[in-house]
This record gives sequence, structure tokens and C-alpha cells, in this order.
Amino acid sequence: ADPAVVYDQAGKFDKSFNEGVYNGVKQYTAETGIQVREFEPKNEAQVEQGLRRLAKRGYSPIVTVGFNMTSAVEKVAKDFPEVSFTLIDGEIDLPNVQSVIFKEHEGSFIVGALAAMASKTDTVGFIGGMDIPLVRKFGCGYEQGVKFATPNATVLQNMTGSTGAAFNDPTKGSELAKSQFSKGADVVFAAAGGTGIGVYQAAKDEGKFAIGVDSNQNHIQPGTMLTSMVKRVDQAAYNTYKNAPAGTWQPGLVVLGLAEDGVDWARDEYNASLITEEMKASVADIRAKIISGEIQVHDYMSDNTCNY
Amino acid sequence: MSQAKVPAWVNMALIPMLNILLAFLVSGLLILAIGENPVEAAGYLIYGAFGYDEGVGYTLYYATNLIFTGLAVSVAFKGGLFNIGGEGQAYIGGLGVGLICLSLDHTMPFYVIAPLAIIGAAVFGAAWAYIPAYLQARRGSHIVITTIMFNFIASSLMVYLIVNWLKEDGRMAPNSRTFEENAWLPYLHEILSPLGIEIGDSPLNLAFIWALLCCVFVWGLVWHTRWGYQLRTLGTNPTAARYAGIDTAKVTIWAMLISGGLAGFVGLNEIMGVNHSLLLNFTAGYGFAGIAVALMGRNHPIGIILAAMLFGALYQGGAELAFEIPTITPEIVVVIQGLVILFSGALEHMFKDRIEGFFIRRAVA
Amino acid sequence: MFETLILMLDATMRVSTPLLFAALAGLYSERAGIVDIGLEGKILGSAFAAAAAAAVFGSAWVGLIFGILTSVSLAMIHGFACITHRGDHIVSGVAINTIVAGLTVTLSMHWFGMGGQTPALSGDARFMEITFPFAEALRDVPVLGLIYSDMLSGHNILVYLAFLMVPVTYWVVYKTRFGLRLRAVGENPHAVDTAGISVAFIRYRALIVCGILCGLAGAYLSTAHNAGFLKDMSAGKGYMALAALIFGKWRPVPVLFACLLFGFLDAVAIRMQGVVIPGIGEVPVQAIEVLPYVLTVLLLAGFIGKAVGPKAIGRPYVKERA
Amino acid sequence: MTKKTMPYAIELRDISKRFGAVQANKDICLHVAKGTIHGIIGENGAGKSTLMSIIYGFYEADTGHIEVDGQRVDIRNSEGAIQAGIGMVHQHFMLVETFSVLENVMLGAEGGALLKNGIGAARIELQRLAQEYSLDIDVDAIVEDLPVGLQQRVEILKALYRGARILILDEPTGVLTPQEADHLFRILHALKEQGVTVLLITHKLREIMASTDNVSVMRQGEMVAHRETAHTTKEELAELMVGKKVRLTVNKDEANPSQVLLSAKHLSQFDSQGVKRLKDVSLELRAGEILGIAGVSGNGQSELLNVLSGITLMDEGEIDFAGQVINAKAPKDAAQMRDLKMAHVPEDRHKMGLVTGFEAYEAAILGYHNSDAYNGKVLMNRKAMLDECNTRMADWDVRPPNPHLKTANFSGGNQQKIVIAREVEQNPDVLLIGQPTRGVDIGAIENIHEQIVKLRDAGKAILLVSVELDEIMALSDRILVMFDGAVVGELDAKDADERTLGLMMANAFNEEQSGGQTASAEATGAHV
Ligand SMILES: Nc1ncnc2c1ncn2[C@@H]1O[C@H](COP(=O)(O)OP(=O)(O)OP(=O)(O)O)[C@@H](O)[C@H]1O
Ligand SMILES: Nc1ncnc2c1ncn2[C@@H]1O[C@H](COP(=O)(O)OP(=O)(O)OP(=O)(O)O)[C@@H](O)[C@H]1O
Ligand SMILES: [Mg+2]
Ligand SMILES: [Mg+2]
Repeated sequence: ADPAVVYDQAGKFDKSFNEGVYNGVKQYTAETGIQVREFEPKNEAQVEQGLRRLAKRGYSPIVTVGFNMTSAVEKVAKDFPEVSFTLIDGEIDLPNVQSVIFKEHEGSFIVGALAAMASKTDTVGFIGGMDIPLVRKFGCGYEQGVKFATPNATVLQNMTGSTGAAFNDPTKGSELAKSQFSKGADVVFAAAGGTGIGVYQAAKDEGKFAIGVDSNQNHIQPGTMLTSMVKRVDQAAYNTYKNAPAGTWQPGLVVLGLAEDGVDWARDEYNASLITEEMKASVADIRAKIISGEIQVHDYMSDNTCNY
Repeated sequence: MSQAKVPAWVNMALIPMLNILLAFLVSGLLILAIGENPVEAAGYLIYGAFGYDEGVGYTLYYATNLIFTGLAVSVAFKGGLFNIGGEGQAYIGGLGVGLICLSLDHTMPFYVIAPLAIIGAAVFGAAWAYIPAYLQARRGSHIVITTIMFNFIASSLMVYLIVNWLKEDGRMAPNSRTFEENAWLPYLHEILSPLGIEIGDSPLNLAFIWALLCCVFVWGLVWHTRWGYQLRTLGTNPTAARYAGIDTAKVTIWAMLISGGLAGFVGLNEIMGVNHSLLLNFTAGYGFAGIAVALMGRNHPIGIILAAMLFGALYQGGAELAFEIPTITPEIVVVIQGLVILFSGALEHMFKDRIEGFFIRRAVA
Repeated sequence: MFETLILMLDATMRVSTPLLFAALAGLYSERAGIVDIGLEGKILGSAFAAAAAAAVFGSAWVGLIFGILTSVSLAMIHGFACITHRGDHIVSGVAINTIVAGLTVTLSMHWFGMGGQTPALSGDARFMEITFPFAEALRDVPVLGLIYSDMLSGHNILVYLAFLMVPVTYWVVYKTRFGLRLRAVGENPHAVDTAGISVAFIRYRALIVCGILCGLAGAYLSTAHNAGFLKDMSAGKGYMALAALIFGKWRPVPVLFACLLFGFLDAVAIRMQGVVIPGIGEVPVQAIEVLPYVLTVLLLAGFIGKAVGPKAIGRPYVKERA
Repeated sequence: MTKKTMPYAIELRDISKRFGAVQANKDICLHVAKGTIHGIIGENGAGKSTLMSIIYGFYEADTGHIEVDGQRVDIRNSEGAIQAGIGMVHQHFMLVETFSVLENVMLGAEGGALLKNGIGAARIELQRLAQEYSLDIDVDAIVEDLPVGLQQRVEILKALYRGARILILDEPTGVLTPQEADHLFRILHALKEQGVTVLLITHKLREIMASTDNVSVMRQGEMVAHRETAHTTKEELAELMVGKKVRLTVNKDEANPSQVLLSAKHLSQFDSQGVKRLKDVSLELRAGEILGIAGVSGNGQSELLNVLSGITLMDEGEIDFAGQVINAKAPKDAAQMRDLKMAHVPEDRHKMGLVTGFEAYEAAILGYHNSDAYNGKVLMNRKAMLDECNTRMADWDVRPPNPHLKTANFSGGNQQKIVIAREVEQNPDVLLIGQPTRGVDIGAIENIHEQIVKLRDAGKAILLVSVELDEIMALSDRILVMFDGAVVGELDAKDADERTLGLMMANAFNEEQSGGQTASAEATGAHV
């Protein structure tokens, strides 16, 4: 059967995890020459409609992106037990669904620690997109990382807004960043989709550091992007496509954290000069401790609080 | 000086058809420009919207939302009020529906929940329209600004409530828990199937019937009651309204309350009919589209149904088109919708004068 | 404390600039009797064209020209519908907003393949900040130094242009022949027609000016305040500008203050996030976020009262009814 | 005299104009000699305004052409007309109300891209015109603050400022006092002396007889007759217009006033700017009489009607009506006043009396829409509304008798019949009636006047507000004169004459009585 993917309403170029999935799709197509059927719904109703239609036409596996699709996937997966679904960022307990979720808090912890180490002012910032639990999860992990590295550091947190536009408002992003800089922050982490573009630009303009999110965004502003918290949704998609024909695709819950390389921090030529050996060493140490469980990173979504 | 008349079919059918044709022609050029076949695209669009049961179901499902918001805009408009706040009123209306369902679905049967949900949608939507209405009527604050502001405020309020209070624990998505099935509006395919009528599975639900009832209600209210008479007087000539002893402030406020209530019914369709849980952004721009629907439908229920169907068809046919031809992105479909609004809405007179002139000259000669 | 205020005012200037351009644009259009809810679309269209051209030609000025051309073309479509064909102004505006929202993404995907985004701009492709003479040296002068060096200095040229447009608009509207006719055509187009002046021509010219100013607003967003285009980046600014226009009762100076107020409330809101109020605890983000909107409503209800627009606004000019 | 030696100022050749299905002008030919005043008369909707608008370039004729001074001119728009030396004072003024007089006059003739340069020149020119034709005006006043008479003056100044040699006036005297009208005609004669040609549209045959040299009659879009004024009579003209004989005087018997139905005591009212518009007005209205309120428009009559009818609230004073005391503390709105059997024909039928977007049968119940006669339990009773509208249209000879026609598409006279019929047929105890025949043609006036008298004779009380002195004198039994918001005089109709009333309306009566022995008072500008 042919593989397919259904993005969520932000679209495959959301500068965020949809785009990550899209990268995985591209990689698979480049390697195998097999086209992946893509669908971008524009509202809730189209999600189920599109899924149903793909399933009916025999596409499998179908990768679905984002927690918003949970209920639609659940319904369609029940009706089409022979089709394999991979749901990214959501959980469904069905024999033909693989649920992939990420430990964003662990990755955020790492970049938080990095931010604290790079900061000269001991003040760092976090800028979230829309104020929803998932975004708070990033912020909470980040804060823990910062405090771990510099216990008396200040973490400034801002959310962009309350509508979907909050993931697409670079102007507001840049103003939020400037406001944080004026309060002394010298590193900001943006978990805000397209809004981040404005944050990175503001950092560049003021000579401060910014941290990217989801995919490796270091190239966007070389020299001022300290790193990016990457979430390997591309791998999740890629693996599904790779494994399904081979028969190694498994339903069930897949949780990807630091240990599984599901989340990580990005190093490349664009930020090589910004990361000292010392930082590298201590991050490696923290990373190991998280994997070993010596450091417990609190997950905001486990109890909707950031008490760690 | 006899009044020569233009045949009715010219105004009702010929001119609208020409306008839509022109919109499609320009869209065709766009599709050609990106290297696809416009005829094939048009085929998918029409087939997707009307070609099979399920497609028709989706078209009508979208139309349901647009009928509600179109009626909402038109009732206010009939009173000379421009309600841009349909989006926010729909959002809050959905909150009303959601709260009723969440609080009663464990204890009450459907036939108790449904009427309460209808009331909840209307009351919450109306409440959200009340403040702008009051400010307009008593303080002269411009209703266009206040309703725009209230859209923003509604968004923030809903995020705050859902994320902090109503979200189900342990769920990724910021949604409330799913309602029990006795708080779901039945789908039309479920209702019709025992009657031996099979229509494809689609989100089309009982709210559609309610939308049609609302059309009848609005038609009767606006054109056949004394309140409607007062409303229309106020909308066309406020000085005459005062002369006639009409309490203009009261009519203004009631017009907005009814408008807001109608917009609130979007929540019925979306929350109780389709999503079965309270979630963010379910209004998806239907409130704004309602403005175009109302104006293209000449603020008349029949016109609104037709315009809502046209837009519903574009949503659904557009989705089909984007699905079948992946290079035609959803954004291109948005452009096509814009072109339809432009040519059959804003440029509706482009052919009209010439064609009517032609028929009048023929009639006179 | 004072320094914070200066920084907020500094941010206010940046945030107000696109609002100011757009609201003044709306002023020309609406004073001529044409309702313009298409400000949003024109800003977005210009933001895209400016960023795209700046990316291709490597010059912010070339970008600006393309931005303006795009926005003026959109204004002309609006004119064709509303002036020539007596279409409904609001429907036309909604149509333009819708078309632009779709078309900008479509074109940018086709030209740049970056998913509705244009390449990031740098160097000459972007309007850079201008530092006033002696800004560094004077920073330490009490009070005035901060105002001069931090608030007034260090913006890009479009910011200064936007503020300059306020007296210019005042002068054009109240002191020139064009302004006299512009105001007349929004109040009573019949009077203008019988005075031997073409109503349509005046309105088209007003829309051209409107287009130019929206073009500046869009170019500012994508090539000055930000460095590139992103889909839907106008994020409701056109609607806020419209609100500022009505708030300012269609007069240039009050409109300026309305824009500054909106900008300032935004700047305050940004800085108030996460502030803990004793006894209440941390104020929810949403409460802060709605502050500008709630305040606007309160101001409208309390002080501004009735805003009466140009008399003939929104009504097509028809002399004979066929 | 042949045509060659003395070209006409303006000639129309076979002008036709069609609006959609309506043939507004058909093959119209007209010659107007230079330096004459040429009257044009015709029923409502005869096509007079259309024809004038074609000459002024506001509309383009479908066929035919225009010659000015013997030269064919191509007038495509108002600019062309202005260049051909044509100026027009429209029936509905073409002024920007929020502008000053100066700005209005300059509009379109600014004299440069910057206003600064033109303003000085314009002031000087206006001063000259003001002196030459005694057209005094405060050039910096805002037009909407000016009384209509002065607004009209602005229109005339606009035309003269542009150097008009042919001046068209469309129903110019409808809003003026007799003195103002006289003044206008003096201006027109002065213009005529200067060689200006005047085209004058009016429904008042008296003015035609007094002021014009020639007169042309239009009927149903066609030019049906031309007469030299000296060789015709009012009766002939009336017959030419309407197509049948018309009686030009009102037939009525002596009034028998009985008990007081309404009494107003010390009414005052302020507008939104805090200006006192109504000053301490007291009056009594008796059954079986017509009380006329004379006055130049804008002197408080509208406010009086609005306060009496409950549309606006008085700030001081009280009204005793139908056993109720109505004052600022115990107000009654328009609907409640109607319930007490007061009817009101407002002065402005377009702005107030009708909803021009409604079909006739709907407009015909405005204000009475809550009445049981038109309502079922929930819905309105459309059939009852239609039936009644049909009956009334027949009784009042409304043309066309089509209840479904949009109100806007009836001519002014027929619109007025719809309003008056609506109010009179309610059989009210008190009828307030403002400007009942403004812009209505002779045929319709006759009918309306008859109905008002009939109502009086049925023992009802009628308060008649009109700026037409002829009408006030013909209909009223008693006359109050208003000036600047106050009642400045009261006369028995038998004692009233045009001159006395005119002077009272300008509040110059007492002055003239006391100090006006010498004629110099008027000559030196007692005319305010
Ligand atoms: N702008 C217009 N559009 C369409 N039809 C018009 C228009 N103006 C006038 N008409 C038509 O032309 C006819 C002539 O109207 P016109 O205004 O010239 O009459 P008039 O002689 O000036 O009447 P009145 O004495 O009431 O002023 C009217 O009956 C009307 O049907
Ligand atoms: N736009 C229009 N469309 C159709 N008919 C019109 C239009 N404008 C005017 N008319 C018609 O032209 C005729 C004369 O109109 P006009 O406005 O001159 O009325 P009027 O009798 O002069 O009343 P008034 O003096 O109170 O304005 C009427 O029959 C009117 O219905
Ligand atoms: Mg006329
Ligand atoms: Mg008339």
C-alpha cells in the first residue's frame, strides 16, 4: 500500500513540527523514490474526511500529525482496522495505531541549561506561541534546566497570544523578545512556530542569543542562534514509512526522549563557535543524568503545574 | 410612463451565473498558471461539493454554520447595525452549549439536554452581543469597533477557560472531555438510515434542520411581525423610527441579542453536532464569512441559504480539489473563494446594468 | 521606572508605525467615502511583495516600491468594484482580504518554495535603524538623554516617515485643493459633481494614496520591523487600524493618538505578562492580553462617545438609477 | 428680429432622456431669449428637474443637443456646463453641510493646488458679489448652521462666482418668506439687467405671473406649451399643466371653534449643543379650528411639532392633552401621543414621514404598526394592510394605485398623499401638519387642502405649519407667527395680509410700526 500523511491545520510549512514531519517525508521519498500522499486539512471536519478517504483508497501507513487529530484518528482507525496509523503527539489505544509522543520537557531542560551557561546576566527568556499546555510543557522543562545550571537565574516567560495567530506573529515575537532583552535577558528560547522568526531576528538585531525549536533552526540566524531544541518528528514519520513495508512497524505507545534520540539539542557549523568545550561537557553530563534517571524532569502535562 | 420589467430569471439566475462563471474563469487562469488543468479542477470542485451523498452532506454541514452567522449578520443589518462580532458570539455560544452538555450529560436524557443546549447557545451568544449593543444604543459607541474588540476578548476568554478549567486531565489537546452520547446531536445519516434513506456518512446533523427553522423564524420575525417592522424602519430611516414612536435603543439592543443568539448556534453544530467536546477555535472564521454570506444573500433568508450553500460548496469542493490535486493547495482554494466573493458580491453590477438595460430596451421596443 | 517607561514608549513607536500608516491610509479612503476593511489585505499583500522583491533584488527600497505597487493595485481593484461598479464596499474589502491571504502564500510557495515564507532579509534588503547624531554621547544626560537616545533615536526610516505623515496628512486634507475635494466627496458627492469635479476621479486618487500608505505599512512589517514575509503576518493590524481611525474620528491628529494608545497598551501588555499582583497572584496571560481591547471599549463607552463618520461613507454614488 | 441678429441664450433641440423604463424627457425643444426670465412649470414628475439637470450636465441626454449663444455646445458633465457659463441652484441643495460658505463656494474653483492662494481672492470676489446683488452672508459660517434661505444664497453665490451667464433655479422659493422671495426676485431682475438669462422652475403660478417673461409647460416628459407671460393667465397655465380645469382657491366656511383640545404652556427645548431652540411657547388648540403657524423655516416650527408630537422631549413647560399632563418628568413618546389620538404629518416626508425603501402598503401604516387592525396574535396581518392601502389609494387618488410599489418611486405629491391619508384616516382629535404641500403640484394641492378643511369641519383641531403664506392665509382660522423659537405674534386670519405676516416673520413688524415712518429704514438694510 502507498504511504500517506495528514498534517494538522497549521500546514506543512509551520516552521515547527509539521515541517519536521514534512522533512521526514522528503527524506523517505528521496531515498526510496516512493511518493507519499499528503493532505493538509483546513478545519476539524476535513481531518476526519481526509483520513477516511485515504483509508478507503487503501493508503497505509498513514502518519497523522498533532494532538488535534486524536479523536478523528480514533474514529477512522476503528472503522479501518487493516490500515496502520501513526499518530504523532497524541495517544490512542488501538491495535492499528502507533502513538508517538515526545519528552519535550527533557529537550527543553537541556537547552535551558545551555541558556543559563551562555547567559552573562543570569537572566534568560522563554517565548511561547499560543498559551496551551503543550507550550507550557516546553517552558516548564526549560525553566528547570536553567535553574539546574544556575539556581538563582531569572527566567522571563511570555506567551504570544490566545489564537492560532500566536504561532504566526513574528512582529509580536520580536516585541516580546525586545521586552525581555530590556529586562536583562540575553538568551531567549522561542517555542512559537513562525512567531519565533521574529524572536530570532530581534536577537540578531540586538546581538543576543536565541534558541530554536522543533527542527534545527540554527541556520536561520547563524552566529546568534545558540542552538535548537530538536524534536525528531521527521524520524518518527520516516521510521513508520520504512518499517511498515518491512513488517517491523508496531502499534502501541512510543515515547521518545533523550534516550531514544527523540529530542536533543542541535550542533552544527552555524553554532559551533558559540558552544564552548566546557558547555559541551556539562551538557553531556546532564544528558547522561537525565537518561539514567538521576535527574527527574517534571512534565507539565502530567499534572498541569510546573512544581518540580 | 409604464414600468418595463426585467424578467425575473435574469436577476435570479442569469446574472448570478455569469458572475460565478467569471470568478471561475479567473480562478482557471490561476490554476493554469501553476500548471494544472482548470477543467479537471472545476470537475473535482463540483463533484466534491455535489457529486455524491457524502460530499453533499459536507457541503450542507458547512452551510449550516454559514446560515447561522449569515442570519446573525443580516438581522443586525436590517436594523442598520453592522455586527462584525459573529465570530466571538459563536465562540461564546459554543461555550454555552459545552457547559450544558458537560454538566448534564451524565444525568439527563437527550430530549432534555437538546433544548437546554439550544437555549444555552442563544443566551451565551446573545450575552456576548449585549455589551456592544448596550454601548451602541445608550452611549453611541461605534458597534463596529466594539464587536471587533469583543472577538479578541472572546478568544482570550475561551483559551483561559478551556486551558485552565475545562481541559480534561491527561489529554494532549486543550479540549474538554468528550460528552456522553446522549448529549450528541444525531447525524442526519443516522436519523435517515432507519427510514431506509441512505446518505453517506458526514458531519451533517440535526443542527442543519435547526438552521432551516431559524431561517423561517427570521423571515417571519423580520418581515411579518411588528417588531420586524420596527427593526426595518430603524435600519432604513432612524428619524422615521423616532417619528413612529419606536424605542430605537430597545430595538437596537434586541436586534443585537437576536443576532448574537443566532451566531451562538454555530456552537450547536460544531460542539454538540460534530466535535462532541469543547475545544479551541472551532469557529474557524465562520463569523466573518457570515458577513459575505449575508450581503451576497441580500440579507434575506432565502438568499442566505443560497449563499451559504455556495460557500459550503466552495469549502467542501475546495477540500476535494486540494485532496485530489495536491499541487492545488488549500491556499489556492482560499483564493478561489475570494474571487467568488469579488465577482458575485462586489462586482455584481458589472454585468447587471448592461443586461438589464438590454432587456428593458427589448421590452420597451 | 522612568527607564522602563522610555523603553515602553520606544516599543510603542515601533508597534504603532504600521497601525499609523494603515489608519492614515484608511483616513484618505474613508474621507472620500469609501469604507476600507481591505486595509488588512493591502498590508499583507505589500508585506509579501516588499519582502519578495527585497530578497530578489537585495534592496529594501526596491522592495518598498513593489510593496507600494501591489498595495495600490489592490486599492484599484477596490475602486473598480466600489466606484466604477457601485459594489458593496465591505464585500469588496472582504474579497480582497481573502484573495490576498491565499495568493501571498501560493505565490511565495511557487517562487521561493519555503512554504509561504520569503527568504530572511539582511543588509541592504532591510531598512536599518538610524542612530541620531550624538545619541551615544547624550545618553547620560538626565531624562532628556534617554528620551533622545533611546526613544527617539534608533528607529528605521519608515518609523520617522509614519510620524511625519501625520502633519503631512493634516496639511493635505485641510490646506490643499485635493483635500478640500476629498472631504467634500465623502460628505456630499452630489455637491462635488455639480461643482464640475469628477467624483470617481477624486475617489480613485484617494484610493491611490490609501494604497501607497498601506504599501508602506506592509513594507515596514516585512522589511523593517521583521526580516521577511510570513503567512498572515499582518495579524489583524488592518482591523486595529480601522478601529483607530474610527476612534480618532477620521481626523489625522486624534488618529495618531489612537494608534499610539493601541501601541502603548500593547507594549504595556507585553511587559505586564507574568507580573504578580499581591493578593491575587499571577495575572493570567489572557487577562493582560485583552487589556488593550477592554480599555478601548471602556474609553469608547466613557469618553469618546459617538463617532460620526463622513456622511456619504459606504454609499455608492449613483446619479441615475436605471 | 431674425435669429441671426439675436441668438438665443440657450436652445434645446430634441432632448430625450430615459431612466430605465421611465421616459423622463421626450423630444424637448426650448428657446430661451437672452436676458429674460423664463419660467418652466409642470406637475410632479413631469421631467422639469431632469431637463434642467441635462442642461447643467448632471445627466447626459440620450439624444438631442444644446446650443448656447447660437453655438452648439457639448455638455458632458457639470464642468462643461460651468465652462459654457451655466449655473444651477438645485431643488435639493448641493452643499457640503460641514463646510464653511467660503469652502463651498470655492469647491471646484479653488484657484490653485493650495487653498491659501485662492481664499483671499475668493473673499474679495464674494464681497463684490454681495454688494452688487445685495447677497450678504458671513463667509466663514458653517453651512449646516445657516437657515435654508441663506443656504440658497450660497448656491446662488456659487453660480455667480463661477461667472454664470445662464442661471437655472429649480423650485427656489419653496423655503423662503415672501420678503425673502421678493428679495430673490429682485436679485434675479438685477441679474437680468446685467444680461444674465434665468430659467426658473416653480409650482407657484403667482411667481410665474409676477416675474417671468416667458413660460413653458411640461407634462409627462413632454413640452406641451409655450406662452408669453403677459398673454396668459394662471387659470390657463394650471389647465395646461394638469390637463383639466383646476380651482385655485380654497372653499371653506366660517370656523366654529369650541372646546380646547390641546394646550401647551411655556414650552422650551434645547438641542444637543445646548442651544435653546424653542422659547417659552404657549398655545391653545380648539376643536373645529385650523391654527396656522407662520414663520421662516428654521425658527422653531420643527421643534414645536416634534415636542407636541412626542418625538423629542421638552425641557421646560407642559402640554395638557386628552386629560393628561405631559412634561419633562411625565413624558409621552410619539407612540403614546398617537394612542391619545394625535396625528402628525411631518414637514419632511423623506426624512421622517416615510421609509422610502418600504413598499407603499408598509409605509402607509408607519406609526400605527402596533394597531390591532394590522396585527394578528403573532404576525402582522398583511391582507388587512393591503386592503386598507388599496382603499386609501382609491379614495385619495394616489397614482399609481399600486400598494407594492416602493415608496421612493412615487412622485412627491403622491408620497405626500400617502402620508396625509395615513394620518387623517386615523380620525384623530388633533392633527399636526407640517408643510402639507411642499413641492406638490397644483392638482394635488387642491385635494389636500380640501381634506384638511373637511377634518376641521368634522370638529377636529388642526395645527398647520407652513412657510407658504398663501397656504397659511387660505386655510387658517387663526395665525401664530414664530421667530427665533418664540411666538412673536398672533392674528385672526381675517386681519392677516402678506405684508404684515412677512414683517412679523422677520421680527421687523414692531420696529416698522414704531420707527419705520421713513422709508429709509428698509433702504438702509432693515432687511435682516
Ligand atoms: N435619478 C433618476 N433615476 C431614475 N428615474 C428618475 C430619476 N430622476 C427622475 N426620474 C424619473 O424621471 C421623471 C421625471 O422626474 P423629474 O425629477 O424631472 O420631475 P420634476 O418635473 O422635476 O418633478 P417635481 O415637480 O416633483 O420636481 C420622474 O417621474 C422619475 O420617474
Ligand atoms: N432615483 C430615483 N429613482 C426613481 N425615481 C426617482 C428617483 N429620484 C427621483 N425619482 C422620482 O422623480 C420624481 C420627482 O422626484 P423628486 O425627488 O424631485 O420629488 P419631488 O416631488 O420634487 O419631492 P420633494 O420636492 O419633496 O423632493 C418622483 O416621481 C420620484 O419618485
Ligand atoms: Mg423636480
Ligand atoms: Mg419637487
